[in-house]
Amino acid sequence: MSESIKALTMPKWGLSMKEGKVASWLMQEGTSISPGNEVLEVETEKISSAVESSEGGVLRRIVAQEGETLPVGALLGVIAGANDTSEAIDAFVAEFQKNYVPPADDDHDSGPKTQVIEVKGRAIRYLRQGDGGTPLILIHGFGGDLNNWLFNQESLAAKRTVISFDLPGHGQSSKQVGNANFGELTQVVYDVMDALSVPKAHLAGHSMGGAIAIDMALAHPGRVASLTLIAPAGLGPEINGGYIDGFIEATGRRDIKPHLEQLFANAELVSRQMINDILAYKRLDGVDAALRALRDKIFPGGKQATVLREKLGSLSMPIQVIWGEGDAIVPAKQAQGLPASVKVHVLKGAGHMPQMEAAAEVNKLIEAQLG
Amino acid sequence: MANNQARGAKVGVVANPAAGRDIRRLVAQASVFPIAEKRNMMTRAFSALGTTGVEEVLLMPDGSGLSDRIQRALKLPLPEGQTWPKISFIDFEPEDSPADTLRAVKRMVEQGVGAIIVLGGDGTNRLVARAAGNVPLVSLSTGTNNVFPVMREATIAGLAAGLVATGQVDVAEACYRNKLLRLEVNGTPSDLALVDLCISDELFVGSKALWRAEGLDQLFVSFAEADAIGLSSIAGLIRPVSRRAPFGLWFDLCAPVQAARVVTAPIAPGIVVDVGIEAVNSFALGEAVLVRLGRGVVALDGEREVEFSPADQVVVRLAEDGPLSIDIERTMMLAAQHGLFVRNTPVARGAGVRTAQGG
Amino acid sequence: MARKITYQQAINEALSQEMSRDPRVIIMGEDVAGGAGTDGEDEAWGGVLGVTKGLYKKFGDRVMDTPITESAFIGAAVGAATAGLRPVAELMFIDFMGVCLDQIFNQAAKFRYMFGGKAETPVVIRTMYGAGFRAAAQHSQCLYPVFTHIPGLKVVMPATPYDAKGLLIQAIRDNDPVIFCEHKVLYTLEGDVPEEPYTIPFGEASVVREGKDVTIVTLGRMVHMATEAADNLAKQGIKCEVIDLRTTSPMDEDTILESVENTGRLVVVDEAHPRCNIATDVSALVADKAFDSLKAPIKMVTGPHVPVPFSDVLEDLYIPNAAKIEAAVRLVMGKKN
Amino acid sequence: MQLSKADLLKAYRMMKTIREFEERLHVEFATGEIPGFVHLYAGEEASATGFCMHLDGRDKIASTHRGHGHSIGKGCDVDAMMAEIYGKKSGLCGGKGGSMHIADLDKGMLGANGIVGGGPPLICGAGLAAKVLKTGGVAIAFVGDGAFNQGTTAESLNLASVWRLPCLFVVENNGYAEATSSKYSVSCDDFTDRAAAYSMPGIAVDGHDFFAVYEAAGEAIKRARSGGGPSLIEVKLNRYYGHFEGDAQTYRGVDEVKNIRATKDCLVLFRRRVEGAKLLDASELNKIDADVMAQIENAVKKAKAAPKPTAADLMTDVYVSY
Repeated sequence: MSESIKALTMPKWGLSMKEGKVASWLMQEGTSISPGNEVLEVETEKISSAVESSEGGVLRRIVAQEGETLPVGALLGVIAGANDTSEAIDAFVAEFQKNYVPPADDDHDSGPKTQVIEVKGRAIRYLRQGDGGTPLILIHGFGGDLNNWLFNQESLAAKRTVISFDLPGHGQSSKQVGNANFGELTQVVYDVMDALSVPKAHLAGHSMGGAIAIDMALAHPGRVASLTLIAPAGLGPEINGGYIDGFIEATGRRDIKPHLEQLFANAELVSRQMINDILAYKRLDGVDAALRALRDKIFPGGKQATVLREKLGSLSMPIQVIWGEGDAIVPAKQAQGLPASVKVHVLKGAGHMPQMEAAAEVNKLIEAQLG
Repeated sequence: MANNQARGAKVGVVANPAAGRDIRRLVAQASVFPIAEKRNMMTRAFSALGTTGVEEVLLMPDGSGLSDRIQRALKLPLPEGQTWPKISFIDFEPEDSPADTLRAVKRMVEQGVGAIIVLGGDGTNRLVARAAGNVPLVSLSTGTNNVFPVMREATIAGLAAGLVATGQVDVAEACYRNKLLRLEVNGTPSDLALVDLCISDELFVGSKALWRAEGLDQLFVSFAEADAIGLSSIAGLIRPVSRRAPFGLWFDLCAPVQAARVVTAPIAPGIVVDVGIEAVNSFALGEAVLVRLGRGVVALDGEREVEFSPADQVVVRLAEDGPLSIDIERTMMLAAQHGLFVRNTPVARGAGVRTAQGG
Repeated sequence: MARKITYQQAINEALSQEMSRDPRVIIMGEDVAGGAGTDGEDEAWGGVLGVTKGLYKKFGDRVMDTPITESAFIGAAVGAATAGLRPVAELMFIDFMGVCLDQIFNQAAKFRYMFGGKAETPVVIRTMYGAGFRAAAQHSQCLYPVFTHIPGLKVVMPATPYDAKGLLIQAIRDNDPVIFCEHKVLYTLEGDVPEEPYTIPFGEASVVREGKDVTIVTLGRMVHMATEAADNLAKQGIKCEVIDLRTTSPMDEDTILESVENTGRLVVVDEAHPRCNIATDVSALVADKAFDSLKAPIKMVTGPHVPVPFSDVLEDLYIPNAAKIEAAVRLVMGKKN
Repeated sequence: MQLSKADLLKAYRMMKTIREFEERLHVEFATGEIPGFVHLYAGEEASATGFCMHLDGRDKIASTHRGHGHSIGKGCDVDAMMAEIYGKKSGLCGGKGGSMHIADLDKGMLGANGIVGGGPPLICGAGLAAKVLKTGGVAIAFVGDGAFNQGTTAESLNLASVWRLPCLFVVENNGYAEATSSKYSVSCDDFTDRAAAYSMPGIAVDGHDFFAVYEAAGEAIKRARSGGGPSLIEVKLNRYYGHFEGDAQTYRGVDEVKNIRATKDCLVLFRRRVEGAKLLDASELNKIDADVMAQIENAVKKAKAAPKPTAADLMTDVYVSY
């Protein structure tokens, strides 16, 4: 069997994904593909996204038809050399299907699992994937959790250890937020690094997590190898206070949906499952108080209380800023006028969640910075 | 048993449905005497009375269900082998108050009953005594503080009452006369007690029973038994006096802390307390003692009955003209001596003993 | 941390967490401790099916075995709720409502209105319902429509472990009387449940599955039957939207109407007897408020108008199942204009 | 038993207020202005007063359809009660309850009750709450001779005894369950016989005599407060009016009520006792009479003038939140 024949399979985005639906093929059979090209769109309960090819070659065979729902790992298409015979490809498909076993319904024993560590009296949930290199730590934003990185972590973990975790008051970590300011949250990053024996890490922070990453780099520059700031807070006073308040006050599906739609350039990405997950989070004891405390300290009166913009220039590690052009939460114009040492990437067609809406591009930019 | 003297003999039965229902069940776990048992006692007595040849039993009506039970029992066939006298209710509308008892006993006396069976406690007997005159009583205990009535099987009590009522046993031989404590307020006879009369500084009659040692001021007893329950036990444990002794006792009481002598006495069921004794006095028949307290209540046989104020002059007198009581033991002894329950039969006289084959 | 536990464990955990949080929360019922006053106290039953197991050991006297005296202890729970406690009373089987209904519908339900809005009666009555245990006519009924009928009561019907925990915590914190109905067949069902306490508001239906062709409104155990039917139908190209009402009072009318406006077709699945049940109620709602959206007549899939039978063959016939639901869906699809 | 002068005045005022409230309702009901039906407590005042005099804010009571006396005893506002009976918005329950559902939970009055036997289970719960929360409170279920035969009462006696609750079960036996005699309908020979079956003390007390009720109530309440458990008290009394207003009472003797009023009236007996013993002057009692008359007159006037609820009130007060 030719080594040039490769399978394109249903990806696993996040821990809970079991299956995906083929929404549309972005390329036709016979198209030449480079690694990283987006080949098709897949919808999951949580979100839709493009599937990138990690291989180069020709899209020789489309196996999964549009509208079909398939389990993780199922064969979607075949990428091969232009010279591989149709028979060889037929044989490859037959062989794949013969050996393919869909993941068991109860997949608790397989794949990466989140873990919990106790950090100064708080339980912190984290997910460690990959191995080696200087680790990359992913810091989510206000109201988010480690699942915000579901399109990024696995891909980035191919070359290094990648750790995502839930900030206090978020996800499945303890809901006590203490002083609820950057000092408190930065200390948590520091403590998590200690607890996981990470002396130095690349930090990627989204939104409020971006500001935490900057604060960490300012406080402990020796432990930060680089910064990737995605739609970060901390670079200007403006923020969409209506979104913050709406997110906190909303109690049901109907009232939270319009707020969540502001996160994305494409509002249709807000699926029912995403709404349900956020509501389930918000309904945990302690979350409401935590969110309000953070809002009152970090975003009081619909403004950002702390602007670290001027201090970026003092940092010596590589810094890049990635912003969605259509960000309705933290305006992309805050990306302008930053010190020359800071690389700025404003992505078209993305809103406040570029790591989800433009995952391939964001992953590429992070890879590039981390080298 | 055969008798020819029973023609027209009547016996009264007074059963107090309220006896054994007072507050002492709440404060001292006093015994509960179910009405069903009172009814059963009555019917056992009826059977015994029938045996002795009593022709009619007069009953007190009541509004608490006891007479209803009897009425219902009368509609049923009698237990095999029993012959009851005619059972009549004295005809008046009961008020469900002590007045019912007085009224019923008065009517029984008027109708010539030869004996009255009383089912109740000291309180019930006290009421009966007020109206019974010279009609002898058989007093069976169903109350709370029972000193005057006795615990006896109702069948035997019925036999004794029947023997006296029908004249088969002589009243003079079978009975004894009780002493009595008479209460006079402002020179007028007010009420009486059979066993004990106690003065307390409580202001109100309230729920009647007197079970608190606090505030007891004076105690008068017509007799005092060492094994009695109730206020008379205070006297009985210091100086017992028999029912038939020609004197009684009276005491000045005080708080135990102020007393030179303290007696621990069962003043109510389940309540054994210290009572301070200030003075013990012999109480002669006919003697009158002026109550020393200005405002308080008088408890007759353990029940608060009379409130008095400083304007009232309260006097207690020991009298010898109390009710007649039938001495059950003596009555039955006399019946045995006279062979009243034994007769010879024709079979025994001549025909010989039946053989097994003949049976 | 979310992890998989059973429906029964989820209920137990909700009770335990709320009792830890609030000393006013007490539990009472027949054998909820189960073994109080015996030598085996520590290994107490914890309810006839073990739902409250371990709580007696943990909370002692706050888990109170009652005599078999539904009128008195359900009433006592109601009275205690007016006097400062937050009792969770267990009415072992919903079928036993007959011996304590007065205390629920004439007392608890009406206090607030009768007393001019001044009474709060934060009592929860947990009760087991439903067929499937071969428990016959007096231990298998779905009588929640009776409670749903009564103003002043809230009626909760969790279908999953996640909902069971969140809705029970909500019920305990709620200041109105709540009838919390647990399907006995679901006790062993596993599902993801966060370890932390959390709530689910009443009157919010859960859209278990999205679809554009037919709306299936259902509740309780039937949610799983309907989902199974929807899975099968999806393979035939029929996309069902499955709505789990979660609470029948209050009822999430908006979600039902929104869905029917999208699909134009309605199948209502209710395990209860067909007269005056939740299926008729939902059907009437849609007929009243969304008639113009309907492309086909409404179909109801319910238990029949007979008592729940004992023999397995008969009971299986009695209970609505996926096949009956699929048939109903195909029927409404066949009437497509 | 000792009662201060203030206690005696308070007791008399309470009994008199109940009496005047009921007598006035009897008159006003006949005019047709009062909707629905009312069950009057006149004649039974010594019972409610004898118990309620011992109660404070920790304590709870549950009443019956004949609940005005208990409500006044437990401190419900008389004006608001009267307005409620007239179906007015200013009523104690906003005009949504009426005579049979007067309640004031803030005062520990868990409600008159339209269901015969509705109260005892609730009182078990109120007693349980007092026990669990260690408030030292007691809970009293007032029931009539009719409710005494309800399963709820029997079950509650058992539960209260099993759990040793600080509860009292007060059976106000006025001889009639509606029109049926308790002699017919109560199978045991004596009400208190049932107490023994539930391992609690049962006593009977003369409900015409405030002092008798007061003392028995005090002992039972003291026992309950100190952890001694429940008790059953039969209060033998009479009602002056029918089961409800308009009841011709054909089932009662010709002069039955007349005789009772003449010989056993609890207010008359009270006055005779305290005046006779020179504990209170007639003038002091007469003043209370006059005060109460004015108070009730004022309550009726205000109730009649008060506005009715509006359409907006129909849908409110069903749930705390829905």
